[in-house]
Amino acid sequence: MAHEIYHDPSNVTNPEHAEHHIVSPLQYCMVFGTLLVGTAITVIAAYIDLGWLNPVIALAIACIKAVIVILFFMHVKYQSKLIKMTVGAGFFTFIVLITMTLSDYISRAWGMW
Amino acid sequence: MDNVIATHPHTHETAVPAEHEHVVLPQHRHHFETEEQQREAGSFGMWLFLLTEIMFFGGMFFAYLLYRNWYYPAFTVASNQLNVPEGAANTAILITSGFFMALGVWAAEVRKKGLLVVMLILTTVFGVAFLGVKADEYHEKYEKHHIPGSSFSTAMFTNPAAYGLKEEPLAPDMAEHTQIFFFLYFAMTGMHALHMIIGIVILFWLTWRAHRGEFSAGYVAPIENFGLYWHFVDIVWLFLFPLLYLINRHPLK
Amino acid sequence: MSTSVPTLHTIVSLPDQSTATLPKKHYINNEHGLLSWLLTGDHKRIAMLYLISITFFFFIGGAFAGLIRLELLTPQSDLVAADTYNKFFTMHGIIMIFLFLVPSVPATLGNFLIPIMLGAKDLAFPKINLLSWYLYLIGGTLTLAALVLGGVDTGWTFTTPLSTHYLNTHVLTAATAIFIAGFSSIFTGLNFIVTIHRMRAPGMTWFRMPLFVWSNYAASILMVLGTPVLAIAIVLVALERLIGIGVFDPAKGGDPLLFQHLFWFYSHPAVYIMILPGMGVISEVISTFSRKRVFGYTAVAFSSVAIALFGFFVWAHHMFIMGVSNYSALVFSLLTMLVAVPSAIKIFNWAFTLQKGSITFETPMLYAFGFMGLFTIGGLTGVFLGSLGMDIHLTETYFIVAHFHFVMVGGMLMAFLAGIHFWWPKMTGRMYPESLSKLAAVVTFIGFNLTFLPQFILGYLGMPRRYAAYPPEYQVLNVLSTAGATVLGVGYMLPLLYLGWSLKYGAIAGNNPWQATGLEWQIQSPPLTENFIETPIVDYEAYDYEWLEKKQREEVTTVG
Amino acid sequence: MGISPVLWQFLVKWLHASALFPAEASTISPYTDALYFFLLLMTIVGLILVGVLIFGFSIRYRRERSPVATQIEGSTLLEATWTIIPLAIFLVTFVWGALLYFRIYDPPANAMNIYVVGKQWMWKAEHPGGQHEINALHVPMGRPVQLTMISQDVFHSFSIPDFRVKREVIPGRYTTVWFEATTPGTYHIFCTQYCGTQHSGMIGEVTVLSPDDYQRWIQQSTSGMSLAQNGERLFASMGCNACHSGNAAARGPNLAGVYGSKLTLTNGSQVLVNDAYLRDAILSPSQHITAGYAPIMPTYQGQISEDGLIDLVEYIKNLQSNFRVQQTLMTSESNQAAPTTPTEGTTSETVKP
Repeated sequence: MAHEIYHDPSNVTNPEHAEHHIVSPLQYCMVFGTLLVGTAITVIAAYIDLGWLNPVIALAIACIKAVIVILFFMHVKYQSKLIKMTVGAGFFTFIVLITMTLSDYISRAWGMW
Repeated sequence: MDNVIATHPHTHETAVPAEHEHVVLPQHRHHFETEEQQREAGSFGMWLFLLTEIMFFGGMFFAYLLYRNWYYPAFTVASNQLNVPEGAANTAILITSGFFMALGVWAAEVRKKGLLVVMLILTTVFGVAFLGVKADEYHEKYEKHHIPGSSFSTAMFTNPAAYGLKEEPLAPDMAEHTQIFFFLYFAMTGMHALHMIIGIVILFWLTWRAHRGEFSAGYVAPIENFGLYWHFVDIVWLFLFPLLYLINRHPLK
Repeated sequence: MSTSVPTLHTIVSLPDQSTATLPKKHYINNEHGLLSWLLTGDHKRIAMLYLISITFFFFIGGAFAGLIRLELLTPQSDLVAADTYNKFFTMHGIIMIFLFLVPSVPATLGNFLIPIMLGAKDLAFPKINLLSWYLYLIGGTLTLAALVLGGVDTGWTFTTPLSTHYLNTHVLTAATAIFIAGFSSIFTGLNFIVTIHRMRAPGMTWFRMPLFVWSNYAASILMVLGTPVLAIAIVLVALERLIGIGVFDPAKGGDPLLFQHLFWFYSHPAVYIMILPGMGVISEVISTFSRKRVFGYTAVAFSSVAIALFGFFVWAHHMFIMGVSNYSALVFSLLTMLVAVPSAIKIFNWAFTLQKGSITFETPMLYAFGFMGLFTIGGLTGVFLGSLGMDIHLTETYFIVAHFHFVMVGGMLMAFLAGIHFWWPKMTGRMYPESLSKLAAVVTFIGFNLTFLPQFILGYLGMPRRYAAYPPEYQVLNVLSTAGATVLGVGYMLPLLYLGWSLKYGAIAGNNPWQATGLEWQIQSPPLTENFIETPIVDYEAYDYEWLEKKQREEVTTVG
Repeated sequence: MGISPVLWQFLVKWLHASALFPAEASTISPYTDALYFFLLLMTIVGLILVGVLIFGFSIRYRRERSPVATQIEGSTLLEATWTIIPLAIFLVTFVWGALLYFRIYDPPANAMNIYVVGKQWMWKAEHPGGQHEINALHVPMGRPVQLTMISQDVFHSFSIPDFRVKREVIPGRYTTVWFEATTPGTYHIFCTQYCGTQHSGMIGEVTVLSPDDYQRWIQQSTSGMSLAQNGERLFASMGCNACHSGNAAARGPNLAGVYGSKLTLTNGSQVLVNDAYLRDAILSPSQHITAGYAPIMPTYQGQISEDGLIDLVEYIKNLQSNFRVQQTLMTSESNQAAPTTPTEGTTSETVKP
């Protein structure tokens, strides 16, 4: 019997495990400020006619805000690789749904079929 | 029998904060080896649940993307009927609510019971405020006959001048498609609001438990996991707001 | 421990029946009373609850299959009217897919075994596990309610705009049932993934996990990521029906194909949810009865994950003739060809596991052989349907019916029965009657082929599926198929009877009747409530029969 | 021996009447069957291979002969073999299947067109000459026939197994399928997409006639009005000619000769005018405004049946000059609802009344 193995390394340590990190209130305040500023910018930008850039900017700001929330409010920055991959997998599948379905709708216009 | 089994010493090899040592929490479920394992399992489970939420909203986001491309003129004018100031205010309110939730998680982690309760109450208050503004917006849609169904009216889009709008009138067939926009608006914001309502109910329960001091002795998993849920609901709104309210204000010609 | 010397043609080694008893304390007699079952958190008890409810729904679904086959005995719709027939096949589909196939192996065998195989005391979230059984029950009850109230006739695919605007049956009830049953499956998958990541015993590395765990892991990923898309599609159908929102209604500018996309985004991966856990069972059974490590363990493990990944990229092959763009059809057809490869890898790896083994032919092995043959046919006929030009002629005919029954019934149900027989001694502590069960396996195999092989020919002839009446020249093959279904019915009734009998009269099985290597076989049968007396430490690879022999030798010398 | 002669005769007749393989009655059939036999061969070889492995190993390595197993980890070479060979076969199947797909769904340019409307639960075929058939279709042998199909309610699927063709019939959108029948006779038409209660009753027969018989049939079964003539009436009675008069100052674009041309729309995109475009332009005109025209056309969604739309499409398809448009405009202005007996051929499809 191998008594020397007490813990499966992959079970209790990396890459599925991360130290419990406490994010400081100061950091939360900074994130909060950034999010409010982002909201203000996105609203202002919407009232300026930038042509095709309007939706791009609006969605880019939304993405940045979402990433900030995920990283700090949801602590993913301090989480294990496993959690990071899980988050990634979710968005990956979402993109598969969008792009693969869209491939049908876009290419329907290419031919008369 | 059972000679695969060997004693497994419960050593905490990982650096657990000092005050966690030697305290077996009453909430520790004994099928977990360590509290650390329990906590990580809980948050991993929560994340997996959020993945299902991404895919759930994903179906509606795709429908929005598709029909916006198909019926672009209808979507732009219909979108301009949404109340941007209220939407922007709601975004700020929701971010504030999320901010207090994050502080609540911190308060639980550093074991400040009173602060935690206050933060949870603030989170709830702002969540309810969001729903209040949302209700006002829904009411506005009701008055404008923009709720899909039998009372839906395209008059505002076929004859904008009569309503004091500067937009070009839509052809009747295109104006009919504004109904799809409003349906998606109600489906997406409604589904979001439903998540908020569920969240607020859970918040009441958590506040009560926090008040009893359940989360002030190192057991913070419910607060953390609920925080994940609440922030996820925020994120959905962060996308709904620009998609529904903002990106259609300057239609391409 | 095991006293009887095993003969050469079997590896079964049971304790001396004159002295053997069941263990004094185990998960079944740990607590008493109905409430101790209904409020249990024990994964093994929940597995048994699932087993009972799934069997119940299987036989209801099977009864509908019987009625369908009976109606098709004659070309006219004379046994039942067309609308009743439509309700029959809809009920058969909904029950078999959402209430039997999707939860079958994961919720019963997976629930029972995954924590034990990992060396854990329970699943990560026992309460959520119980919740998912209740959700399953609510979904099942609503399905039965839809049935009792007058039935539903959309077909299990809920094709819009038929389901939204043209049918006057209990579509909403059935849709709610599927929505709720879907969440049951999400929670099961979520529980498995967390358990597999977080609850492994010391030494249980990823590549020491039994392949059964790998395949359930892959299926769980599909459950978690796919099912919510079905949920939203169903919600939109319900809203369309209730308030006529027009998202799927071409008259209002909606696109009925959008529903197809959302529906198949789940329902194609769903077939992998159904088959993958069965593949896991086959890996365990083949290895145990040939006394050999599974040939190319890593390839088999990764092919499960590959199927789960590719499974998300091929859904539109259900829509080749439904009006997707031709370019899209090309891409989806190509990807479909790729997803067929991991299944081929598995079949050959299992076949070569037999090479240089020491093979015996107990019941689970017979079912596993049946699985391999039938799944080969089912898989290869899938290539017919993935091939664009061939699909035009074959889709929506009995060919496709035969194809998915070969995969789902010939594959999954065979695997389910293999698994039930294989782990029956572990779950109940008693053996089933061997010769009777071998007979059942053979009867099932013969009945199955007689039922579904004629349907391939019918399909190529062009007989459409979901027809209550058909042109008379198709009758001979339909009669054959119905005759086969009768045999098949006997094949499914037999296990119900003798497994029930064995609960009281079966031989005492002992810890490890098959001399298998999995952690679950190293503990008592039936297991204790928390599975292990002390947390096991795993220091051997999966399917290490030499380790097992060494261990048994040591045991003998210690006892001696 | 014990079997009664009557029963025996019945059995023989019954088995004799049963089908095992569908007739090859179109030019596509041999191509489909070739791929089918290739795939069948693949399946049988695969099954035999797996069977031989299982039975061979089971006999050779059964416990009686091989009491102790030899542990083998795996073999990268072998595993690569059974990854690459199936992959290669599947890719061949993909290419072959794709070629067949385009052969089946790409109609030849000279195909004659017949419209098919699917509705719960019948097939309605409309020949350009005005012949209408319910659950039946008469086609000539040796001539490519294209079906332009649409559903009036739910998804249907038009299938002729003996021709190996099938295509979903979709509400709100034209789909096409084509075939060239090779053998006279009658063959089944099935609806293969589940479409409600009488789904299994939505069957019909396609009759393949020799060219002479077909001509005879065409002449005997006309209703007197071609689709285009029906369309012309509809065009006038819906008031389409008020705007689409072909005058230089008309509010709507000139429709003569528009079919098959490339139009530039107000949003700058170029479109090919085909059946689908014409139908969409009638139902949702605002998305199909020809460049230079104001979006004033009302929608006809819900006001014209699919049959009526087919008439209009067929009318515009065959509209070569605006002479009769203006004629009917004048007659309708003089309070006559529809034109009287059609005069000499401005519509290309003329049928003897």
